[in-house]
Amino acid sequence: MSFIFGGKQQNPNAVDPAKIEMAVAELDMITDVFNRLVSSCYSKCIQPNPMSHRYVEGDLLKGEGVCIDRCSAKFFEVNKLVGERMQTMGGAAQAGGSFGH
Amino acid sequence: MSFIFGGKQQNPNAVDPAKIEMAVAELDMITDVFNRLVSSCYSKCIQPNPMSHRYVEGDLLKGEGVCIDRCSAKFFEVNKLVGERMQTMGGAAQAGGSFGH
Amino acid sequence: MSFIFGGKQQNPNAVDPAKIEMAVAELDMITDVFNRLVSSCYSKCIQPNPMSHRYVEGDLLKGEGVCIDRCSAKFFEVNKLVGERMQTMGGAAQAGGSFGH
Amino acid sequence: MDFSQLNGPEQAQMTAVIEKKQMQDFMKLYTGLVERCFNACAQDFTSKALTTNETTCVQNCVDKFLKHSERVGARFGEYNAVCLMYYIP
Amino acid sequence: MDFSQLNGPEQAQMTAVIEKKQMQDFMKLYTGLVERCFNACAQDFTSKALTTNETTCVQNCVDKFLKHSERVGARFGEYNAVCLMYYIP
Amino acid sequence: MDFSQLNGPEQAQMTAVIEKKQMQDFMKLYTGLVERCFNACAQDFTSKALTTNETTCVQNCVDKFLKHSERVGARFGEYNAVCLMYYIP
Repeated sequence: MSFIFGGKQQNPNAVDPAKIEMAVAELDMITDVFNRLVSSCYSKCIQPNPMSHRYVEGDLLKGEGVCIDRCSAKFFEVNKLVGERMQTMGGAAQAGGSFGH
Repeated sequence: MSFIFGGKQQNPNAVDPAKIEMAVAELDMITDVFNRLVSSCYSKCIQPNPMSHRYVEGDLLKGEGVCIDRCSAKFFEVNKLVGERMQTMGGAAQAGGSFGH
Repeated sequence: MSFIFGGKQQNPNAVDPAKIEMAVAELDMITDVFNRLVSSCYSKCIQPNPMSHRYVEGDLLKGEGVCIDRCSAKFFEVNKLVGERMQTMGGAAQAGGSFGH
Repeated sequence: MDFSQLNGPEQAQMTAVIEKKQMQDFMKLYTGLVERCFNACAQDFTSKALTTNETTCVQNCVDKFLKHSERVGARFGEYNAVCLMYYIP
Repeated sequence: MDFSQLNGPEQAQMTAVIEKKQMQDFMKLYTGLVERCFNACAQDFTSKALTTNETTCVQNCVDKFLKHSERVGARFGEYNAVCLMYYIP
Repeated sequence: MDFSQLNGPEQAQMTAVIEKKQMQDFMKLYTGLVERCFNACAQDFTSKALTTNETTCVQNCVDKFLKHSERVGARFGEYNAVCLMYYIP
């Protein structure tokens, strides 16, 4: 009788592809932000001079750990700031796809 | 009667997965070229010295704008040249996948 | 009668999506390693000084060829070493995904 | 991009693909800008908060990059995409 | 990540997606570490074999990067993911 | 790559996957070469057209990179792929 009551749109057990797609996009973005954060703070805190860095020890030095915490905090601030700025600039989405396809 | 006249191969409303795949590949490539163009001309015209660049203003300077136009034109020429050269070299496709899987 | 003898699990002609997924992941990884190898040894052997490199000839110099062979051999050793080290460190998998989603 | 060779249902499917891709491109533009402007502007790690200079730098960095992208996009549009495709061996 | 809006079958599908993604992320971490530590440590191309110094350097490089990732991951976890999403225009 | 554990239909599916991947890899090689050789060779932005020196540089850059890839590919082929896989933790 489910074809009378409820129907597809309300079916609590139907998979909504649009919802899955949004959740996957969100997950991809979180992973992307995390990977960029890791790599940015690595450049800032662990190897400010990649040419001279030869990894003489495998532990984080105390100063490196403190730097990572501050670097992460600043990265989150920049993340917020960039989001706000892109909204202000408006039409930012088009900037990335404005060559007419 | 569509199984008698027309058939799958001629059906003007059937989706041909191969055509979709080619169109998606073309789209991916155009986006890829555009992103590489943006990032290359940014390095060439906006921040020739990334270390000293602190973004004192948000507008494009006149010289930067002119540089972007010339840089884009050169990038398209290189794009054409690389395509021609890869054809000349022949078997270029194998170079990227010649380790025998 | 196949629903009596054999059944789905043993069907020698059924596609097992998990096996395909593993094979695709393996293929992706091999391609990824190859691309990183190409680009790393290019930096080490062909253009140690990218700023001064203007490509005055299109052939590999003898010294460059020898360097590529040694560079590849070292890259494979590092590949092995990193795998071993990640196992020793244990829980390495979590390091890449430990922010709780 | 020439979709005239595609029939109705194929064009509909491509439209869905393009919409999905635009969302992904936008997200990549966004996270890429965060990384680019963070790397260019965040220099002082003696405190957790952005300094005034760093904040201004990030805002200018975003503005400048988007204006740059827009101008490159205009040149890219002029350059016929088909032309680009023509040279793939 | 808030999955409470998803129903049972949707959550099951997301779990499968996450598992697949974790495998891919792990492989990318692995190949990325190989590249990073090779580039930082391999300096001498007068022989095919890694020198003792290079071997030690690679081991320290792996250890340090994983510890770095772990610490960044801790900070990232504290920073509410929802907060991050909030600012997407 | 050892496909002996796959049955007929699975091998057919993998062949299709590999063909698609080869096309993608080729396109990535192509666009990557454009970027690499443009960045290395285009230096003069006082005109729109490539100079003779820049043109020669791009051609040599392409030739050299493809020969480099080929030689690395030969070494990679010798190094048994299974061996590579063996060390994934």
